[in-house]
Amino acid sequence: MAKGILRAKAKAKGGNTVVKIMAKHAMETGNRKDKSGEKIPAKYIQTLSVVHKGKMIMESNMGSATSKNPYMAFTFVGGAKGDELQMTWTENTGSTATETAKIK
Amino acid sequence: MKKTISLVAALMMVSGGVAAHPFNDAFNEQRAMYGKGHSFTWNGQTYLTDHPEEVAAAAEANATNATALLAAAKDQYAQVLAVDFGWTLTKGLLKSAGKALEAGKFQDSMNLSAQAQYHSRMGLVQYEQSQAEWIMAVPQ
Amino acid sequence: MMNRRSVLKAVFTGGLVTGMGVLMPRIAMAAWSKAAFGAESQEIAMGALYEANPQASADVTLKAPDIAENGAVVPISVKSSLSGVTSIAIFVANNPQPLASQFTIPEGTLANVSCRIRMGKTSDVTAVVTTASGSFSASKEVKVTIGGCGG
Amino acid sequence: MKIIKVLLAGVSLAFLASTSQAATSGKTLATVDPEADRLALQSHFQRRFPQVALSDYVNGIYALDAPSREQWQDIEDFPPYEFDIEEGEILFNKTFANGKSYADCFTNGGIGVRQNFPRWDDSQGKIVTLELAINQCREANGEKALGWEKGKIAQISAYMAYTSRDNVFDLKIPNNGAKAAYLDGKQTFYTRRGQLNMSCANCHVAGAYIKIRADLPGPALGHVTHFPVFRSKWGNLGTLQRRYGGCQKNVRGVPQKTQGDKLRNLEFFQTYMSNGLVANGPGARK
Repeated sequence: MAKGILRAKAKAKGGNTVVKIMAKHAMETGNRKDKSGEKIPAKYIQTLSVVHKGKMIMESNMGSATSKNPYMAFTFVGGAKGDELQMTWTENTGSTATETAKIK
Repeated sequence: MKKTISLVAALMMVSGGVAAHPFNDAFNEQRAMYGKGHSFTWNGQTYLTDHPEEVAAAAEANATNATALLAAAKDQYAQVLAVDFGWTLTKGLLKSAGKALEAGKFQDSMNLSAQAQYHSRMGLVQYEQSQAEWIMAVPQ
Repeated sequence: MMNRRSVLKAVFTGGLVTGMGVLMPRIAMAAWSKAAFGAESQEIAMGALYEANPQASADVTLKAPDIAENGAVVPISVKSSLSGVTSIAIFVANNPQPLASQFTIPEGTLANVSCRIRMGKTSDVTAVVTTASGSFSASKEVKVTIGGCGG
Repeated sequence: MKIIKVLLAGVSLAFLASTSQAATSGKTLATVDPEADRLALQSHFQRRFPQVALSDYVNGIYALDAPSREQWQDIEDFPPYEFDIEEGEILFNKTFANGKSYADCFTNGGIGVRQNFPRWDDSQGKIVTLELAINQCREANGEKALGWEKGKIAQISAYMAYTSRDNVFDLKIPNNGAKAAYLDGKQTFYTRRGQLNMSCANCHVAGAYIKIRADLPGPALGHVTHFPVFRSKWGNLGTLQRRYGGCQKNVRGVPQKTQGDKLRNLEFFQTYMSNGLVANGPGARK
């Protein structure tokens, strides 16, 4: 179940929409070692994209310097209360997850 | 030259604190400046900056002494844990002391036991002292 | 403290949408570049993304703390008054892999993004804004300290 | 020459009370006055930081330090604990095998009750923290107790705290049993521990907003209102008692038992000190 892995707050104001998104993800860089000294394999979100009414409004590529539970905020022109945003992440492992949120 | 050894287990913990004990101040100052094994004069007498555990660890390094010292240190640690005032590094010191003893490194083991015992004794002093003094830190 | 209950409730009324990959328009997307994100120096990472070294510009504003509270989560904001911004990237020079994030800014999205980055130690943080006429940057040193209260 | 080896113990502990302002009464059950203690602590901080509003102390160090506050606000703008609140709500509403749920164990169905904890329980003759109440509820309904420090218990506690935001702490000391617990907690708070020989008060009363290496300790006033917290350092959510253990290890002391008498009493004392302030947990911390 994808629920609870991507969380968004989007608010329409003055013709623009402010979008804030957080993904629940450990973002293992591959640089860390576990207690036995073995490297923990890299597992992180590479790309997080946001689509509004079929149009890509933001795409973020992330590297190892992105914090755990990656967060981003941006503003796009347009968007109205009730509109749906579709957010999709893709991991370096190839797995993806999608979640939607409504603009308030 | 004969040395007179006078063991004074002076746990000076009268409320009013260390400030009331000029000898303790002098001892601490000398210990801090010169470490152990240093002699200094106070009120006309000559003293050493050693802790009792360090004197014990200066005994002949052999299995018997090292075993006894480790047992004493463990006992002291149990006492300080009983009043909930243990220090974090003590357990590791005891473990290392045990390993050194097994490896036949008696002097190392004795030094580590001495350090562990010192920690536990200080924890107990801290406990005793706190009973009287904690209230002094409360803002009025 | 603001009350977020109502927000929480409202946000997740939508369910799982499948087959998004098919629906997504593949336009103006900068593919995740291994050469850039895997680079172990900022120079190499920038070299993989930009034709020329970005020029420092007063039209790029980077907001970052002087001293990070915790290097694991450092809030960063970048905005620019330049027109026609197509991407914004953030670099942490002293990180093992300096490129932290790269945002593609399609038309209609403002050149104003915030994110949280991870910093291993004190470092210059550089924001690079790309437009049709080149790449422009702003830098700031962010100090990362090792705390006394590890807890 | 005659050398006398005097072996001296108990001398290395420095004595640093600020004698001019220190209390001398309030040490026994007969003289302890919790309300006077609370007001004294408030006035201590208000003298030191006259520009800071009393109600702002619920924000901890961020009430005092503007640069950290700015970063914290950026984080609180979309705090990492939101996933935990959501998870906590699901856990809270899940029924036990016997058909009952947490709501059956608490007044008002467990909603908006954070500010009443920890509380003196007469029948048990001890202080009950919110986490203890959660586990007692589980055990009373035939469920296994949860671990005390993180994970599910912290999430449930976070959800319950979240439903109690802006409710004012008003802990009661109804009898001598509660008073004794308060006094015990007070003693723990002001007692030096560990190899570094520091008390809670060293860092969080006298040492609040004073750099300890690279850290700025938060003030004791309002110290506990925002728990449980998501600490960036931990990378997850943890309870107050988890933090206590961390603090005690920081001063190189063997930590006291999680949810044991000592630490529950300490929590009671500390929360009592924050009476009059609002519950604002869960919180995000560095």
